[in-house]
Amino acid sequence: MTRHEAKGATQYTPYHPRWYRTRVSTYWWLWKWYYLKFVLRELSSIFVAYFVVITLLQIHSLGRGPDAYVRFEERMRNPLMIALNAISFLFVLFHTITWFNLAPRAMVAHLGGKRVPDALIACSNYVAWLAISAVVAWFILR
Amino acid sequence: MAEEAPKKFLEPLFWTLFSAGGVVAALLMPVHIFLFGLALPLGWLQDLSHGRALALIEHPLVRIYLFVFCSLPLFHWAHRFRYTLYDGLQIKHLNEVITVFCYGGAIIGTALAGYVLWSIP
Amino acid sequence: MAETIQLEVTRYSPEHDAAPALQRFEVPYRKDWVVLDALNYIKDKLDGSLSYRWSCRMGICGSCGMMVNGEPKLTCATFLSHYAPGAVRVEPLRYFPVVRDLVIEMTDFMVKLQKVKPWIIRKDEKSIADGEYRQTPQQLDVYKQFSMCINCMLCYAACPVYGLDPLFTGPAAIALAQRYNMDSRDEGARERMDILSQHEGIWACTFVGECTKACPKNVDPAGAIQQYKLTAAKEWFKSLLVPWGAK
Amino acid sequence: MDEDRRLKKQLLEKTEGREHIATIRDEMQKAIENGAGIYRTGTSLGDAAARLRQLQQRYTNTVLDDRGLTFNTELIAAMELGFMLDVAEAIVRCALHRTESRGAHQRTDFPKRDDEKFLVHSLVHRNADGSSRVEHLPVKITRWPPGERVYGEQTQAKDVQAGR
Repeated sequence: MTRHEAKGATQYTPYHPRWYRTRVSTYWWLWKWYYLKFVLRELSSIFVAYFVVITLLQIHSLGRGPDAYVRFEERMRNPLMIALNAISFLFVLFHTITWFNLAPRAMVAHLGGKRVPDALIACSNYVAWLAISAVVAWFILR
Repeated sequence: MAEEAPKKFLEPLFWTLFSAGGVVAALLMPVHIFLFGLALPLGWLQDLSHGRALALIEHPLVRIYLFVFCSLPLFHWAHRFRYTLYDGLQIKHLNEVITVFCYGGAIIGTALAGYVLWSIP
Repeated sequence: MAETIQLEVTRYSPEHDAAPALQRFEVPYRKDWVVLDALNYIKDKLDGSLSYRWSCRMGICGSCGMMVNGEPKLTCATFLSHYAPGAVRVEPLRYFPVVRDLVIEMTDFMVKLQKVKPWIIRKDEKSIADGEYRQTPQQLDVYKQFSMCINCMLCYAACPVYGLDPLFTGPAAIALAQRYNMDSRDEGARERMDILSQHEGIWACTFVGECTKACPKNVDPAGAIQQYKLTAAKEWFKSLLVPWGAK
Repeated sequence: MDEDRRLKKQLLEKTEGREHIATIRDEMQKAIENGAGIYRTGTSLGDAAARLRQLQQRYTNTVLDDRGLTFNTELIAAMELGFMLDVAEAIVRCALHRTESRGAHQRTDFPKRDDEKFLVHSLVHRNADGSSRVEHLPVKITRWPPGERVYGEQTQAKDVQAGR
């Protein structure tokens, strides 16, 4: 019996002399495209954190004066940074899509005694996302 | 079991922060990365000058917005990264280290965000 | 001989074998045959020593769950024609210890199922003379989806979290707990909360979502778990604000 | 423990024999389906009884593929087959004895219901020599006395009769 099993769950008897257990491979998430998709979804959080760090660096350079700010902008123009940002953008987009698609399953809304269809909730999420993105962009660029 | 008690206690808090961070990241991250990570550096848009950026950040509401934008997604990262390490790499025995590293990182990041944002004159 | 199809079936005898191995069988291919029909053909005509669980043949008893070409399936509802002409690989449900051939040891699930108290709990039980607990169709709709579970354990075989952390309470047990939590006649939500809000309860779930895909009865255990996380988090904040509240 | 030893001797450890349980089970199903369906006659039931006697003989000559002690479903199937042959015999024995028609027991050679003789439970007993006999147990009538089963227009006639 492994120590991970629920207490009182498992006992051998004369008619169950032994069982065969398979160990889960470390690479279990490569078994299936869907598992890989799940792991990529979870890993998108790294890019989320990465861009928080970038944002903090930007604010920091902003506080240290125009020269520091220009140096920051210079560094952001580095092709490697651009590539990293492009990848981050794709991952974060992936996060947005999966998050909005899964949200209705976690938060069930009822209207007039009936469950609001998942597609409708997801749809309103997307509309809100586009609207908020537009407002943020307008605020920064106006 | 005694050592697991505090973990059990904080689980709902971490999950709530994770979810809130997930929502913030889903709603705001794409437009931020697109603007500051791609569009501005590639020159698709006119540069955001230092003076203009400083003027934007002067408003306390913008600072609060940026604080939320930085802090909650860090907790989102902490939670997901913790479970990815825990399940993906099967390093359960390092559970305590992982937990401290992830949530500790998010807490430090949050403190830094507060410091950086409000140290600007 | 008419058209045939190859079946690769896990064989394991704890008395003789160190580890399971696949054995090949050739069975008649018929369009209306499910994988279970093919297994029954093997047992009746080719090798009577093949062991597997089955009963109703109509997707209601939940005993014939196995891995078919790597996916958890009810073999009574999985047609050979879906895989023909290729070989069909039949293995015991993943993540469970194998007792023999295609038979898995399910006590772990049974213990967990019982732990979440999947029955109606009342503070004061009515006497039979007082009549039944009534429910409107709307109240039934709230939990009906979760009550369709047949305990076939396909969701456990689909859940990598259960595979990696066998202490995890798992999809079906949590969905069934939620089925009773949402039942208007039930008053046991608080009792179940103590079990479900542990780390090995709902919090271990990372919303992979495969349990819901594997479910032959459209129960959506993944949704049930996330909904329960929200409830548990709300309760947690409530108990912070009102620490002297009911317990 | 005696039962344990009997099973081992009769099934698990027996190596001679050539009948497979699946074959006998299939033939039993056919015999019952053909001879003792809802519509049955003395002849069809007699044929089924004869077939069953043969199958019971052949059952003693079965051999198992599976000699394992762990989750041996073939052993269980073999035991079940023995019981099913007994039950099949009881069904046919009672149906032969009951020379009337009632419910799902439709003797086309005796289409009428006979409450005089057969408003009884049939009990099958095993005799010491291995044969079987049928005995009767009177039916205790409670809330719903048995009535003739009629359909269509006859139903209304019956209702009028009963004053409904």
